[in-house]
Amino acid sequence: MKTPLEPAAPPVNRWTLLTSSRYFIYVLVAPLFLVLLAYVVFPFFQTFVDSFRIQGQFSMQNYAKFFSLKHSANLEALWTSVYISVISVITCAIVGVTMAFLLERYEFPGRKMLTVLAMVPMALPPLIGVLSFTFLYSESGIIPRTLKLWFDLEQVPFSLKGFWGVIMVHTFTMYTYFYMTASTAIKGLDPSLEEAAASLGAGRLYVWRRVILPMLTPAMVASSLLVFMISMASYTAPLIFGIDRTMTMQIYLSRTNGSLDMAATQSTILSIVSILFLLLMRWYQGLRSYQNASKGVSIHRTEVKSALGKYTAMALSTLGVTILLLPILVLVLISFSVDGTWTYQILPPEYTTRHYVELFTDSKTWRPIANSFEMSAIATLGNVLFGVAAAYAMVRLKFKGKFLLDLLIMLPWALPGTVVAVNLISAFSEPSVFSFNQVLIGTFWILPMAYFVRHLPLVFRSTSATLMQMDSSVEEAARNLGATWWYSFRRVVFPMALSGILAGTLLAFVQGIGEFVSSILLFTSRTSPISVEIFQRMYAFDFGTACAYGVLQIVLIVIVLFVTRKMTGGNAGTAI
Amino acid sequence: SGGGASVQPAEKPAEKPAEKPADPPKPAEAKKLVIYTARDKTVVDEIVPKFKEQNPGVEVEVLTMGAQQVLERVRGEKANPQGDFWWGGTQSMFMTAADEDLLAAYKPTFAGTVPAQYKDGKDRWYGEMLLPEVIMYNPQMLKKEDAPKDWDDLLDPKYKGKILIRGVLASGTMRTIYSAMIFRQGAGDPAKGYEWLKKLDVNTKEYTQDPTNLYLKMARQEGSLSLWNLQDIMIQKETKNQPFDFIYPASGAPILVDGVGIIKGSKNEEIAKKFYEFLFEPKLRSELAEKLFQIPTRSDISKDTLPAWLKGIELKPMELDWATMAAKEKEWMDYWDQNIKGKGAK
Amino acid sequence: MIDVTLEHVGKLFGTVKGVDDVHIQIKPGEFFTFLGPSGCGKTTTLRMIAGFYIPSSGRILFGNREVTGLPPHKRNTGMVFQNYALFPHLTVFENIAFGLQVRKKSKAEIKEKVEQAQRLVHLEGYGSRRIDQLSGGQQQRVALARALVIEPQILLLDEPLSNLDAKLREETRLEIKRLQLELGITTIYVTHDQSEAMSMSDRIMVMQGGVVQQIGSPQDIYNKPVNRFVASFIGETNLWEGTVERVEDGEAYVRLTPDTVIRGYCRNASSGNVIRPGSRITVSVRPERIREADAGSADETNTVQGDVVISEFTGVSMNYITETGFGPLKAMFLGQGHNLKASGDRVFLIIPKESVYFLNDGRE
Amino acid sequence: MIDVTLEHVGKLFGTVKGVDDVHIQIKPGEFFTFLGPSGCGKTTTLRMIAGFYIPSSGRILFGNREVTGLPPHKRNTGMVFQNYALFPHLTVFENIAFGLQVRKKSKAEIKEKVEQAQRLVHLEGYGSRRIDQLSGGQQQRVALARALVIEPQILLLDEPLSNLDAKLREETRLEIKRLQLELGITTIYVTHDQSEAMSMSDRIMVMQGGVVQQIGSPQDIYNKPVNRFVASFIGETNLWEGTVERVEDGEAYVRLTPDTVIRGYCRNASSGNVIRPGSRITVSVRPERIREADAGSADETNTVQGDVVISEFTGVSMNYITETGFGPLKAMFLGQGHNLKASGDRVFLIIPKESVYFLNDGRE
Ligand SMILES: Nc1ncnc2c1ncn2[C@@H]1O[C@H](COP(=O)(O)OP(=O)(O)OP(=O)(O)O)[C@@H](O)[C@H]1O
Ligand SMILES: Nc1ncnc2c1ncn2[C@@H]1O[C@H](COP(=O)(O)OP(=O)(O)OP(=O)(O)O)[C@@H](O)[C@H]1O
Ligand SMILES: [Mg+2]
Ligand SMILES: [Mg+2]
Repeated sequence: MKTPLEPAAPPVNRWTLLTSSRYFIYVLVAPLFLVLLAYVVFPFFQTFVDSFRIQGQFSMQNYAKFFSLKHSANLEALWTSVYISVISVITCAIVGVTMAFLLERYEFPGRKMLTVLAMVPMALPPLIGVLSFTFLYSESGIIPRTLKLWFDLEQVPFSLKGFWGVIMVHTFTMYTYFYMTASTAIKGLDPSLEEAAASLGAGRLYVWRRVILPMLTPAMVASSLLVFMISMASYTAPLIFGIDRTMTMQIYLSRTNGSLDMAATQSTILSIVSILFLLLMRWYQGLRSYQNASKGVSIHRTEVKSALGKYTAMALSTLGVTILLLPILVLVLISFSVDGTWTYQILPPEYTTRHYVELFTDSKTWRPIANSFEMSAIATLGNVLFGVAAAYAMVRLKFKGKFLLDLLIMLPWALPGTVVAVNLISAFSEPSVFSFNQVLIGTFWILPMAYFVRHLPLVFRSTSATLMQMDSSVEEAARNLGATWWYSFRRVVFPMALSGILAGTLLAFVQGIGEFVSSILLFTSRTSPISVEIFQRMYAFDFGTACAYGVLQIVLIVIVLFVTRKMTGGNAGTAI
Repeated sequence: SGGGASVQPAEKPAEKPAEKPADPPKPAEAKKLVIYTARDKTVVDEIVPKFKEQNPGVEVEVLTMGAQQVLERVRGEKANPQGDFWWGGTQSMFMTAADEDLLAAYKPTFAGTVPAQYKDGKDRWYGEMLLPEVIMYNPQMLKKEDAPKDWDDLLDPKYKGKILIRGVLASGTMRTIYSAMIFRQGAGDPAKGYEWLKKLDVNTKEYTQDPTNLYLKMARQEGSLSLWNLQDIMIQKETKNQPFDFIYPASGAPILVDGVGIIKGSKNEEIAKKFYEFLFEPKLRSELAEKLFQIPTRSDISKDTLPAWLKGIELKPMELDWATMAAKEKEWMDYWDQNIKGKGAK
Repeated sequence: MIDVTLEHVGKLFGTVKGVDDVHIQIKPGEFFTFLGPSGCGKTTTLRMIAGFYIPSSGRILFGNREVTGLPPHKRNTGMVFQNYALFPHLTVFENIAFGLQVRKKSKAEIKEKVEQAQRLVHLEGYGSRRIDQLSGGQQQRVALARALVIEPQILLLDEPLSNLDAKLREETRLEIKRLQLELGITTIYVTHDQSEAMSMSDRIMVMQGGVVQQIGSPQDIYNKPVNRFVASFIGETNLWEGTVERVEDGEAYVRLTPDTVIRGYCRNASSGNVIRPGSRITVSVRPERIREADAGSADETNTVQGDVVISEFTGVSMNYITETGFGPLKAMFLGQGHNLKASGDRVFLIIPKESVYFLNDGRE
Repeated sequence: MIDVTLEHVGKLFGTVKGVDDVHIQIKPGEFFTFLGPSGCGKTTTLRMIAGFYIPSSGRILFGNREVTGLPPHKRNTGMVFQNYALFPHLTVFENIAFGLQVRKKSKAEIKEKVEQAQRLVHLEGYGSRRIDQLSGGQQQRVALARALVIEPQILLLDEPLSNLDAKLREETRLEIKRLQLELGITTIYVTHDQSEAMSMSDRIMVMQGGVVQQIGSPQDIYNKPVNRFVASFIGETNLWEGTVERVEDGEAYVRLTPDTVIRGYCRNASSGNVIRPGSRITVSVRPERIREADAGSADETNTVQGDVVISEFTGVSMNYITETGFGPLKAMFLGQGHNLKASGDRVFLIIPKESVYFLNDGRE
């Protein structure tokens, strides 16, 4: 007994010395920074350098030009982008949190089904998805035309355009960020807090305003960041509705004109604005603590609420989900209509299954689908590994450089997809240490990598929001019982944060399947993803087939969502 | 153009890999061709199989994307090009790319048959086909006689709220048309041109995001008139069952060039050259003219082999000075964007 | 001042019985305590009164008003939760102020009241602390202050002092009692500390396994428990079984073993318990009633001899467990003037006649 | 069997001092208790021993091995958290089994041990319950079982019984004690229940405001407190200030008021306390030492008279607070043979000479 112990003692001590060092934590987070260095800093550094360089000289001229009042286009674009983004955050929050509330707080028949359907709009394929809004709400859209018919009007009563069109599209496609994180947070909320508030005399609204919403702060901050940044980088929606003075448009124009330095400047400013927003949100979130502090595990409320509330919730959530699903239904409609026949009519006059027949008889249909699923799965796996690790480090560990970590993770999300892709192309078209001395461009790996870099924030954000809610002493208990960090992570932290991780994972996976903007710049003929395939059909104006393809994509994603739900029992994390 | 500035920083890293990949690449099979194209599926499916037939054993990889994305991609991959042949893009894009040193010079055998205004002076790109920009209308809404006959007719108040325009700034084609409209009113002083465009803006109902949207909205009767290129109108009309038709403006149309080029640093340059030659073969050109409404740049194709639809049209070009227009385009478009666009409609 | 009535209230969790048929009437301004072993349904009953559970059966009334289905926030009760349920996103001050803000009090009034409440629980100067920066006991005090500050009609306290030290507990206890008397708040108190229950309560309800065992004043419950469970649960007691040998002059002679007979008054018996010769009976004697016999008087009535097995010093008193011929016997002496016995010592102990209490046998 | 040494250990939270310069050596297999008012730093010290806080200063050793920075899972300590820290996603069985699974025990062994632990805390049959389906006390018992089942070298118990009823608490207490003795586990115990601390501990450390006040055996601490704080914190005591008038035959005469002189033995004084005529001094007398004087013997030594202000019945005893000429006086009598006094009654009380203890004045 004694002999084997003694020689073992010194190494233990040295290890102890290392692990107890104040700097040990940096050894732990170093891999995270390394990954970010390789796949974020390294590719993106050039952009920032370019923004300060004209003819090889350091110069602030581009910035001067950007902010000059003489040519206000840039400033105008900046303002429009920020304005749109802020409003988008607000409307997405309203829709997402309301849906989460209706679906998480009331038990009624069909609820489980609706919780999944409410996630489906995130599966809307980016290109044709936006189009379906035109089919619905534009001047020639189904709804305005129907109203015109019903009320026998001269003109359509309304049509979606301009600013509100953009907001509408943003809301309908991005509310899922709020929905997913908020439902996770509502599930994880300590029910005794509401009880405490109620026993102090607070009515339901007051409880929402003063307890529930503030306690959802980490979730709201997470999704606000996601929505704000993606709105800043949004391109298609503003364009479709004729708001073309936006930052992304300016970047696009600069690149078309060949003013790459100006494009770099605009990209930099775009990311700086997003970073400022990140700072603001971090500051706000840091003001308070959101960690469950109750002693023991609170009793979950099993009480049935008033029947009225139950049926109202049922009606409202069904209505809500239906409205949110309308764009998808329209896609289905188009996919069944004969190309070119649907002109002045409210609904397509002629139907056909030809598009599907074409799709299913084409041997090349499934390859891109397999590609997309495979690449997105790989990227998502990476996202889960690094996103969860980073979130854990962020919430649980104390080290300097947290903000930097946060910033680096969020950066690729804050930039337009084109910029991200172009950066990756230039970084990985030559062998480098970060790509294990391989040329990644033109290989299979570049797309998963792009998805990984771009969607890391989704897992990271939603996981950290959940972790922030979780009582850390539970983890301490596990450690105390002898569990190594990894064991306690696996057995305690992971299952408890599962619903948050899952939300992020689903978001990342679905986004990966639909990703277009950077895919189109990075794909090869062997790795062509669904989105590119749809684009090519649209490009050839095989509109019906494109929609059929989109519908196929949605159906597959819905299956994934349902299977996930079944597998996790739908109550992952409810025990927090 | 402004693109030149950014060339320098990217150039340095280009030197290293020039040698490196040279050593390890797979044995020079060179049986592969990577095409970046902005041609749509129909065109590709028409041509590529034929090429393969002629060159058995060559693996052709075609990546379809927007012309802009081809440019972005070629630019990004400059240090280690992955593509070989750039098939399809506007003249201005090719000029930008040439400026940024992204294209290899190659003088094809048919060089002499392409008129000078349709090719690069240094042989870095050649126009493949001509795209006359014409007036497009929806015959379900507008009878041919009621449609405008010339550019100036578009300004007629009776067309107010009927015109849809594909987003101008983002489209090389539209920029050229608009610049041409200014040029037409006198290049020396754009004020008159601006005035003209202002009136057009008054009549314009909406600027659409992309061609797809333009087609959709035209078909769905949100507007009845547009400015668009002849080829696409014909394709939509004939193959996609769309209710479109065109009017060739009496005073002549700006004729754009859609070009091709070999990407500099291409790893399969020989095959790319083969494809280059193949693409311009007179037989193929006639076929394409027939099936896909492409108007060849080659001037040596006998009129008899051209399809019927082309015979009826006299391709009267608008008198334009491309160099001036290229130089002024950015300034004019910026002005239009900031001072004219959307200002008249209200 | 409001009375609280529970009419045959029961609560099922699925198939698990939380509480069964609780039927009590709590008087206006009364200090009423729920006492019982862990898991007996105290919290469940309290939560039904607060409105967090809807009873599976029965009705709850505040005064004459039925509140069975009334939502919690309309009941004007103040509750200290067993798990505190503090708002982690609010500071100590904001936590305490919450109920006042709901009631739309003026800023100045809130400030004054909260500070007073903070003083009450000795948390002056902690106002701007976050909840996760407090110790366990400090958190409990915030929970208490938060409930007290709103001066509700009905105060529901679920083990509000369990994590406080004796000193503070006593102080706070007095303070709660004072508030209750001053404002006439009807107070329902859950505690596991019997002396607390004894000293504060007007009445006590003893529960076990969701079923009410006895309701009565502290003295009643202590001195006249209705069954073995109550007798042994409230305070320590010695329980021996025996047979009534004879009854003489209102005194019963109970034979525990062939060697031992215990005498006690027949009137000291749980209600419904008829003492007849020959009947099996349980004898209950509180340890603190037992006296040490002088070595000489070994043959006084009810003198027994035993061997010390465990001796325990608790500060105030010495506790012994001795082994006698009729089973273990616990005895308790105040420290004063008592010379410590050690394990193995033989002692002679007197069980005073008037301290013998008879319980029905077998009733548990 | 391992000893735990804290060498001048301190912990700062930002600028808030949690614990200051704790210097103790806990012997192998010792049952050591931290006692002190809420917020005095007990949990903080415990958490440093468990490895959740790294001390701001000082070192911690287990045996000879320094563990100051060792991660918690390598310390082989079992801890009951003040807030339980149960795994909400696991059942009762899985919670208890967690530590055993970490130690890679066989399935059969785990099952056996967990069931045994469940029996120990009276949770048989609750194995498959989810944690949120348990009452507060049941949750606490799961936390306790979880820590005990791994039979750690060092057991850290942070108020492990606070939510249990007296009966169960006593049982569990004995069980913990038994385990500790049987397995020789070094046990560090935090409790707010003094009698618990007194009866279980080998030694007690009294803290206040993060500073250690006294370390000693329960008897020491109770009978020989080093200062006013300890005297009044541990058990009830009467404290009166006075001036030493004269010292005679090892007895000091302390004048409290012009009318009252209290006599006591000089040797009954806190260490370092020199009793000289003229020095200001604090007199400490435990309430339970005070006896009632027979009406006749009103002039025995240290007999004082007082008027009952509050009388309190706690079951075991009667507590009185009386007002005397020299301040309030608390007295405590076992219920036995004592006839209850009511508020306003006049009583004569004797303060036995040997029960008088002298503390330095002014030291708090
Ligand atoms: N994270 C923190 N930040 C600031 N102060 C803290 C923090 N944690 C604890 N404290 C303070 O340190 C002091 C000691 O806390 P500790 O939890 O050790 O008390 P305790 O003795 O266990 O009290 P209790 O009996 O109430 O549980 C308290 O005054 C507490 O307010
Ligand atoms: N949600 C639930 N589902 C099933 N059983 C429950 C649930 N909540 C409580 N119980 C059970 O109901 C019984 C009563 O619980 P309650 O919380 O009222 O006990 P308590 O008297 O407050 O106990 P303690 O003193 O331990 O807090 C317990 O046995 C508990 O296990
Ligand atoms: Mg309870
Ligand atoms: Mg504590």
